[in-house]
This record gives sequence, structure tokens and C-alpha cells, in this order.
Amino acid sequence: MRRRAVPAVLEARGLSRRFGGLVAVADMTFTLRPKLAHAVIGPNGAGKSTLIDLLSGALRPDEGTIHLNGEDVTALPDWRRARAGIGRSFQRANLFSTLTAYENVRLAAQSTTPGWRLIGAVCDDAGTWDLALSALEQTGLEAVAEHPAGSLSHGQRRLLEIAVVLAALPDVLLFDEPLAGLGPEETAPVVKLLRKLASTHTMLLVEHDMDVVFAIAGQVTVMVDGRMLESGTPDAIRASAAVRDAYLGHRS
Amino acid sequence: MTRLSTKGHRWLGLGAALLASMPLWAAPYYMQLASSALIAAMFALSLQLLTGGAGLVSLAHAGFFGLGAYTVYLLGGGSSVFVSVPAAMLLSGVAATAIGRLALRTRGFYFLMTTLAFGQMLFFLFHDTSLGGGADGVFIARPGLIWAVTKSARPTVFLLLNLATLSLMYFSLWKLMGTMFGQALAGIRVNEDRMRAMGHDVQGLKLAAFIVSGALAGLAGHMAALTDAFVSPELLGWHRSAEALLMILLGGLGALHGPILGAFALTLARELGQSITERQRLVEGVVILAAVLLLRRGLAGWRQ
Amino acid sequence: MPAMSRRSMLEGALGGALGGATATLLAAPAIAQGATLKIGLMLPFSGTFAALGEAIAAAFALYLKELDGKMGGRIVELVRVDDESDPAKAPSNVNRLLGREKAEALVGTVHSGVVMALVQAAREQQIPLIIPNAGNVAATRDLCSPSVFRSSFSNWQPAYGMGKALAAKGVKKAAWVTWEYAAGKESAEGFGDGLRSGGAELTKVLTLPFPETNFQPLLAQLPGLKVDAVGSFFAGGGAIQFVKDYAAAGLRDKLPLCGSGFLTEGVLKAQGAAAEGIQTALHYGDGIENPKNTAFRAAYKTVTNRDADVYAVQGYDAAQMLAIGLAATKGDASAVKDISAAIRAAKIDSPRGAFTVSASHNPVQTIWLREAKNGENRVIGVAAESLADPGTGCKMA
Amino acid sequence: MGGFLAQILNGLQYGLLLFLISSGLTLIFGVMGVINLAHGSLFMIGAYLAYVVAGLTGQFWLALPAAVVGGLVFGAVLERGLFRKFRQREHLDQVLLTFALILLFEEARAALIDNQFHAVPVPPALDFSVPVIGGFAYSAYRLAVLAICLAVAGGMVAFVERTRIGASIRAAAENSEMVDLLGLDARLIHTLVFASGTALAMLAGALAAPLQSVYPGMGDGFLILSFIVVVIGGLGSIAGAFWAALLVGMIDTLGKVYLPEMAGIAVCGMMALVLLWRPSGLFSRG
Repeated sequence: MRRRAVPAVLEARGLSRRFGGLVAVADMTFTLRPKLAHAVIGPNGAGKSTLIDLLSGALRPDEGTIHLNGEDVTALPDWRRARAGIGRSFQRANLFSTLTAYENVRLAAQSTTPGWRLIGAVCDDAGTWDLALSALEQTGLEAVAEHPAGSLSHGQRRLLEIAVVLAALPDVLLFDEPLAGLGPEETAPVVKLLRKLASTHTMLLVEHDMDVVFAIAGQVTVMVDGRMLESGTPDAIRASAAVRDAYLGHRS
Repeated sequence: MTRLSTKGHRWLGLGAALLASMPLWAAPYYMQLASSALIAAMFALSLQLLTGGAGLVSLAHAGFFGLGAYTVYLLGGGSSVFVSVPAAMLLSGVAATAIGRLALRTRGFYFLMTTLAFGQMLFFLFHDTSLGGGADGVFIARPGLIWAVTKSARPTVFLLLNLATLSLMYFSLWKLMGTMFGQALAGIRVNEDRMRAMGHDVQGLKLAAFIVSGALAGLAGHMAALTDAFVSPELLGWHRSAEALLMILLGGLGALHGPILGAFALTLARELGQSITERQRLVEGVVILAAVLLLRRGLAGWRQ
Repeated sequence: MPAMSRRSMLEGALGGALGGATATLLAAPAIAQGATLKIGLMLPFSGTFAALGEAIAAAFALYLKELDGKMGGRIVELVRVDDESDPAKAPSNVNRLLGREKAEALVGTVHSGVVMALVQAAREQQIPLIIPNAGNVAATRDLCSPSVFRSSFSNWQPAYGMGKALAAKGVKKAAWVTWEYAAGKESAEGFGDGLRSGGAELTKVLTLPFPETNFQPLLAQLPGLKVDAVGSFFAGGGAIQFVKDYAAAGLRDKLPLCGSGFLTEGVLKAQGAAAEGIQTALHYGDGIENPKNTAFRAAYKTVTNRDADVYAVQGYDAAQMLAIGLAATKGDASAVKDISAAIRAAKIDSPRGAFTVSASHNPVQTIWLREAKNGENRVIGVAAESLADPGTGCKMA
Repeated sequence: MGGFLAQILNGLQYGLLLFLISSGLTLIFGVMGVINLAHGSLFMIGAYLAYVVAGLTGQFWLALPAAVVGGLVFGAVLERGLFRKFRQREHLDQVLLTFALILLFEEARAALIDNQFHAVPVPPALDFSVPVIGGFAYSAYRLAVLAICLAVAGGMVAFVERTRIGASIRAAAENSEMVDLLGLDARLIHTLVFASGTALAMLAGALAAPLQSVYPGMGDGFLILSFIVVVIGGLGSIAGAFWAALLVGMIDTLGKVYLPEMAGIAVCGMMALVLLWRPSGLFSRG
């Protein structure tokens, strides 16, 4: 009933993936709803990154299906899923470090343009220019637009990572530890941005920082050994004894 | 810069002028030598679109080069260059389309191995069957230019023709690198996964680059056939692809004109090596080691 | 690039000067620059055929020494280029000899693809060329030229001899096994023509890609062919392996194996017992008795410490032919017509037995029938007397 | 019929030899992520080693352990001294470096031995032929090679499928980050895999020496074929390499009989079909 009221933007059913004999993700079923940040937490090696890879299409699931806005996208390769509206960030800095910040987002914006454009210099294209600038504005990086990505501060790079995702105009955001490696002062602007995006986009957030997770997420899923241990509201998760034993307990 | 650097245009222009002036001061042998360096440069430059441009290492390109050369033979004697040039590029382009479609289904080493195997398939086609006149190679009648070229004028004419073709090829590729297509290739070279995650049709882009690159290799092969009037299956052997890669590495992966420097440097090294020792493999092996271990940015990056 | 190319030219010129200087030092006392006659030896000095190239070069130098280092009155300087048996590098290697080293005459080579580039240059620029091995028929058929000579054989010749000898022994049907390349095809034609000359026929030709040595698939087909004998053309490692595999497959006693002489040339020791009794046909062999042969073998052994083989003979005769031609023109290598006439008219006193040169410039020679015995290819008779290549399609300009 | 049976035996024997070469390759690619164009040269080195050992001692059988031990040592040295440093380099560097190795190995062979073809005698104990139906005899040594290859293949499968180290190698071959996740000593696994791959290629060379003689550049053809086997078999899959090697051996052998001009092309055609149907290989997932 709730489903009908708030339709799922992204729906995963029974997702599984093995490497060799090792199970990385097993039977994950969940939905992402609009304007609701869904956080996935769990210990290292729990399969969170593999899950993002499965959703974005970087990996094919051994079993299970993925639906985007009601359509089965399980068979679509990653780039088609990206064009269909799934944008993802990467845990390790995954930018074009020798290109400027602007050029990084422009490459992402360019993917929204059909055709390959074998003729005509890229700088002449107005649509791409607008998209790229808007992504930089949203992330507050206009000032460093002309700086090579490699020369940016760690925090700025995390923001650029997000800007690159935004420039392709996605419906669903998959963020893989967007705060990884950031110090306390650098965290604040990224968290602010995430919070803002959570109110406008559909988001799946893999993050270790529990304070951030509980501050942003409307739903939290706990993964252990590739399986879903528990899923519910932040309060429910905080209260769960199983989660405390299996996961949160380790961390304190 | 990630995208291929185009610094050093001034120097390129000077070099071209120097080569163009060779008929005034150089012996025919050195013009022939320059011609073969120019052809090697065309071949390596065609591959640079893939390797420097999109980060793909192909070992099939000697196959396309040879196919372009053999087009002249397959057309039979007496065709005009206005027929044989498009035909060579078309044939190599078609072969590149077929092979690219299959090989690009794989990535990384698998792409390398697949291109090696398909390149050898083209080699076998001309080596084992009678399609191309047999394993020993054949003389061919040169395609007709607009005017008849006398024997003594050949070194001059071919030098200038090869220089003009290389210049045109370089200019076109330089333009291409500035387009969205060129930018996207540069992105693929640095970070293919990210490009895919951004929604770029990486496969399609790579295929397009593969085809253009194959057709240009065919053009280089055509110029080799025109210059030497002799084709043999060895033109298609994978060792020749590796040599083109060596030229790219020697010249510098990061610069569009790197392969041109590399081709001239390798021709020079060979020429000197041949005066010193009969052990050509040793010379080449040492050049590669030096290039890989010492010249990390190639000759083009050396001065920057 | 400009810096590069300028340097390339300078250093190229420098390298040339250096190369020239060392070569001059090595040559006999140089009188005047103009007097030295440069002969380009384009041969394989590395790779599979390296041993053949060395044998040819050594024997060529041996004859040159007999002439006190002079041909046609001019001091000869030999310029060696390793052709690596790579046809794709052949055009530039030829350019190198002619353009940079200024060779006035050419000798080469073993590989039948590489020789095409030599033939092409010799035809276009009217430079005398002696081919000391490569047997592709085209060089003395379609592509024959006043400037192109062969001191060796055409692929057709030894195989023809073998076919003729088999037919004379009463064989009615035979098969030919070879590599899928020009030499293989041409030898198959020769074998067929030889068989037919004696009323027999060639019923099947089996091939595998050059230079593969996985002969099993071919051998397995032989018993089913219903032939009286099997002939073959292989050389080097292929020949070793083929003969051994043939014996191992138990075919030796059922189907006598014979072949073009290269099947057992220079490889008998490696083939061992498997080769014993195999008959082959070639223009040279062990036990040819003539004074020239005795003297040549002794001299070659002294110089190289190796026994002379057919390749050495071909190299030696290449030098003889060139010397005859140049003697007629007093060392003028550009007088191709006169050189050609002189060689055509000559009887070359070869260790293989004297031979003349046909109208298409291929040796008219005796093809010996030999039998492998105790590590030697003993001559046991004549397979074909004064055999000339048909020279089909040769139109001398 | 006897002829056809013999062809099948030929295909099997050829395919099994190919398996020895390509199984090492597929593991090296999968686990270490380096390309080695000089793998064919290792085959050549193994064959020349057999020629030298058999020549010096008169005992061909000694050549087999010599190839295995020599291969393990040589492989370990190559891995520690060279390939380890080049793992992170671009493919282009790896291609050219290993291409240079081909040239230098050939040059070393020319300098140490010579440029000649050399026959390696079949061990006397196996120098006889076993009759097959239809008037065709099959060399006992070839049958022995067949048996040895099968035994090695069986041993490898058992090792990779049944032991702990084997399981890690399999996991690593599919996803090279798994080694780190499993907390294994990645460096040790790499050395082990590279050394075994080298030993297998050299063993194959030694076994092949009496079958096809030793000669310059003898590894070239095998390099291409083993690449095709790895592509057809699929990423890091031993089982894939096994079946693909048999398939390629069979097609190549039968191709030579029925379509001699097309044998080389037929194998590549086979690879093309596999790429169309299952781009990541017959035996890989996804």
C-alpha cells in the first residue's frame, strides 16, 4: 500500500554475486524511494561496494533483478544505466586528475549529448557548458574551476566527485563513502551538500561515519557478510540488538 | 595534459620544411630513408589515435597497414591513386570494423591478445592462401599519379608525397582531438570505468576510434606500397605492430606528434645500429629497454 | 622533430662515412677511391637461414681470394647487409646497398621473398644481380632480366629430376608433401613434370603452412592415398622433423620416401637412422669426382673449418659468374648487356660439374640422384642430365 | 578410419601441449594482471634446455625435471626482478618490455647455442611405434607425451580445485583484489604463480623438443595459439584453458588436413565465434 503511495525509483530483488567460491553479495532486496536517503552500513568486506557496482551496472549480478522507475535494467550495461539516470560516485578518488575541475564535469555533461561529435571543437558547445557550470555551482567549486583536479584539496576533490555525478543529471545517486579520508573540517561542506541532495534526489549512501548516516538517512540497511542483517529507520537500527552485536558494537 | 599535447607545432613545421628541402641537398638514398621514416610515422600516428588517444594497445594494426598495401595489388595494375587511396582506407576500415567489433568485446590484456590473434589471421590470409600472390610477396604496379614519374624523380616525388600525406593526417588528427569525440577518448584513456559510469558509450567511442585508426593505418600501408612497389605478408606480421608501439613510446604517449619523433628516432637508431653490428635484434631490444626504463615521457616530453 | 631530422641526416651521413672508412681499412690496400668495386652481399646473417648466408659469403670470399681480391681488374670490396630473411625490410636493405654503399653489383639471397626486392631493383636499375640460392622460378621466368642471374637452381629442377628418376624405376603413382608456399608449389610442379616425362603421374599434393613442423596430420593421410612412393620438399628443421616423423609413423617400409635434395641436405646427422636409404635429387652431392670439387672442398675446409655444402658451392659459383661477366667488361658493372653475353657464353667450372647458363639465366645442370648413407648424400647416378628450367614466360628486354 | 583416429590422437596431443603453455598464461594474467608476450620464448627456452641436457647427458628424461626446476627458478627470478616492478605500468610498457625480452632471449639463444635447427632424439625406450588401425602407426613417445600432459593437467586441477592455496589462486584470478581481502601474502602468490607458469611452459617446450626439433623462433606460433586458448577459455580459468586448448588443438589439426590453406584462419574464426557468443570466454562467468 505504501508502495503505491510512494513508488520506488530503484528496486532491487534478490541480488547476489559471488567471486570464485566467495559470496560478496547475497539475496539483497530493497527499494529506493524519491527524496529519501537510504544508507547502507556494515563492516569492511560486507559487500557494500559490490552492491553499488551491481546497482550501477559495473558488475552483473549472478541472480536477482534491478528495476529503475518500473523498468527492468538488469541487462543494461553500466553506461546505459547512467544515461537512464543512475549516477554513482567512487570510494577512491576516481577523477581525471590532470584535467581541470571544469573539464572533469564537462566530460560528464558531454555524455548527455547524443552522437559523438566528430566535428567541431568541444568548447563551442553551449549546452554542455551550462550543465558543467551548474554542477560546479551546486557543489561550490566555481572558484577552482580552472584548477587541475589533481591540485585540489582532498575535500574539494570529494566535492568534485559529486559534481561529476550531478553534471550528467541523474535521478538516482549512488554514493560510495563520499567522506572517505576527510578530516572533521573538510567533512562539513560535503555533509551539507549531501543533506541538500537528499531532499531533492533519490540516494543510496554507503558511509562509515555513523553520525552522518543517522543525520541524513531516512532508511538504514545493515549488511554483514554480503547479507542484509537489518533494515529500517535510523531509530530502529540504533535500537536493534542484532545490529549492535554484529556491527556497531565492534566500532565503539 | 591528459589529452594529447600539441606543443611543438613550430618545430614540426620547421622539420617538415627541412624534409621538403631535401631534394635540393640530399642524396637519393637519404630521401628514400626519409620516405620510409615518414611512412613509419604515418603508421605509428594512426595507432597513436588509439594508444595515446584512447589508451588501447592494439597488435592488429600491422594487419590494417598490410591490407592497405595489398589493396594496391588486389586492384590490379594501372589504377589511379584517386581510386587506390580510398579503396585502401575503405578495405582497412571495413576490416577494422569487423575486428574492432569483436576485439572490443574484451578489455585489457584480452583486447591485446585478441587483436594479436586477429592481426595474425590477416597475416595468415596473405601468407597461406593465394589471395595476395603468396608467401614470398609480389611486385606491384604503382598506382598512377596525375603525371608520369620518371625513375630518377621517384625519390623526390615520393618524399614530398609522403610528407604531404603525413602532414594532412597529422592536421586531421589534431583537429579531431579537439572535438567532443577527442575529449571523450582522452577520458577513456585516463579512466574508462568513470567514463562508463558517467554514461558515455565507451564501446561505441572505442570502436569509432579503432575504425578511424585502422583506415589511417591502411593509408600508411598504401603509401608504403606506392613507394616500394613491393608487398609481402611480413608487412602484416605482429612484430611490426610492436614496432609502431615502440615508436609511440619512444616519441611519447602524451603528445600527438610523439610517434613522428619516435619513427624518425627509430629509423636513425636502426641506421646507426646497422653500421655498428649485424645483430639487429640486440639493437632493437636495447632501444626498447632504454625507452621503457629511461624515457618515461618519450622524446616529446623530454624538452618540456 | 626538426632537430631530430637534421640530426638524423647528419649522423646518417656520419655513420656512412664511418662505415665506409672501416670497410676501406678492411679491404685490400686501397689504390684510389674510383678503382674499388663494391659488391653488395645481401644475405641472412641472423635467424633461421644464418648458416646458409655465412656459407655463401665465405665461399664467395674464397673465390675472390683466388682472384687476388680483384674482378675485372678492379679491387673488390664486399659490403655485407643482413637481410634477416624479412621481405618487408628488403626494399630498404636494397636501397641501402645501392644508395648509401654505392654497390655496383649485388649478390643475394636465400629467402625467396627477399630476393624479389633484389630482382626488382636489378631490373629497374640494371644492376647485375647473382642469386646464390633462392629458387623461386619467377626470377628466371616471368621476371627474367638481362641483369639477373642465378648460380643455384630453380625449385622446379631438383624435383623434376626426382620425378624422372622415380618414373624410370617403374613407379606409377606418387604423392608430394610440402609447405604451402611458392617453393613448395613450384617443386610440386617439377615433380609432376618429371613423373610425366616417364609416363607416371602425381596423384596428390599435401601441404601445411610454412614453416610449421606438425606433420602428423599429413602423415596420417598417406597410407590411404594408394600411391607407390612419396616425394617431398622440405628444408632445415622441417626436413629433419619430417624424415623422423615419417619413420616413426612406420611409413618408411611401406612407402619409400624421396625428395628434392634439400630434404637431406645439411641435416643428415640430425635425422640419423631415419634418413638412411632416402633417395633425393640435387645439383650437388657427396662423392662427385672432379678436380675442381676436390680443390674447392679442401680450400673451403681450410678457410672455414667446415665441410663444403651445396650453399657454399652456389656462393662460390656466384663469384665465378660475376667475375666472368666483369672480366668481359674490364670491371665496368654498368655494361649489363656485355656482362650478360659473357656469362651466357661461358662454361662455369663448378665443383658440382661444369654448367652453362640458359637463355633465362638459370644454370643448365646435371641433377644428381643421391642416397643417404652413413651421414652422406652419396651420388648414385644421374637423375636428369643437363637439365634446364623451362624458363616459361621469360622475355629478355 | 585409422587415419581419422590418428588425427584425433594428433589433435589431442597437440591440444594438451597447448594446455601446458596456456594454463600458466591464464593464471599469470588473472592473478598478477601482467601480460607476457615472451611466454612463447619460455617454451623455446625449455626446448633448447632439453636439447642441451639431452646432448650433455645422453638422457632425455633428465631434461623434464631440469625444465621444471629451471622454470621455477627462472620464473621466480623474472617475477622478482622484472615483472613485479612492471605490474603497475601501463599495458604499452608491459607489451614492449616483454617484446624486448623476446628479442633478447632470441639473441641470447643465438649467442649461447646457434641459429641452427637441432633435432632432439626421442628417448630410446620409446623409440618405437604402436600400430593403429588402417596401416598407420603412432609413435610411442607421442603417446607418452599425451599421458604426461594429462597427468600434469590432472595434478593442476587437483591443486587448484582442492588445496587452500589453489582456492586463493582461483579467487585471485577472478578478482585480483581478493588476494588482499583474503589476507594472503600477495607477493608470495605472485611469485608462485609466475614461477609455475614458467615451469609449465618450459616443460611443454622440453616435451615438444623431440616432436618438432628446436629452432629459432619456435615459440612464436605457440604464443599466438596460447593467447587464443586463453581468450576462448576465459579469464583465469584452468578448466577453460583445458577445454579451449583441446578445441584449438583439434581444429588446428583437422583444419590442416581438410583445409590446409585455412588452418591458421580457422582457429581465429573459432575465437571470433566465441567472442560473439560469450565475450569473456567459454568458461568464465558473466
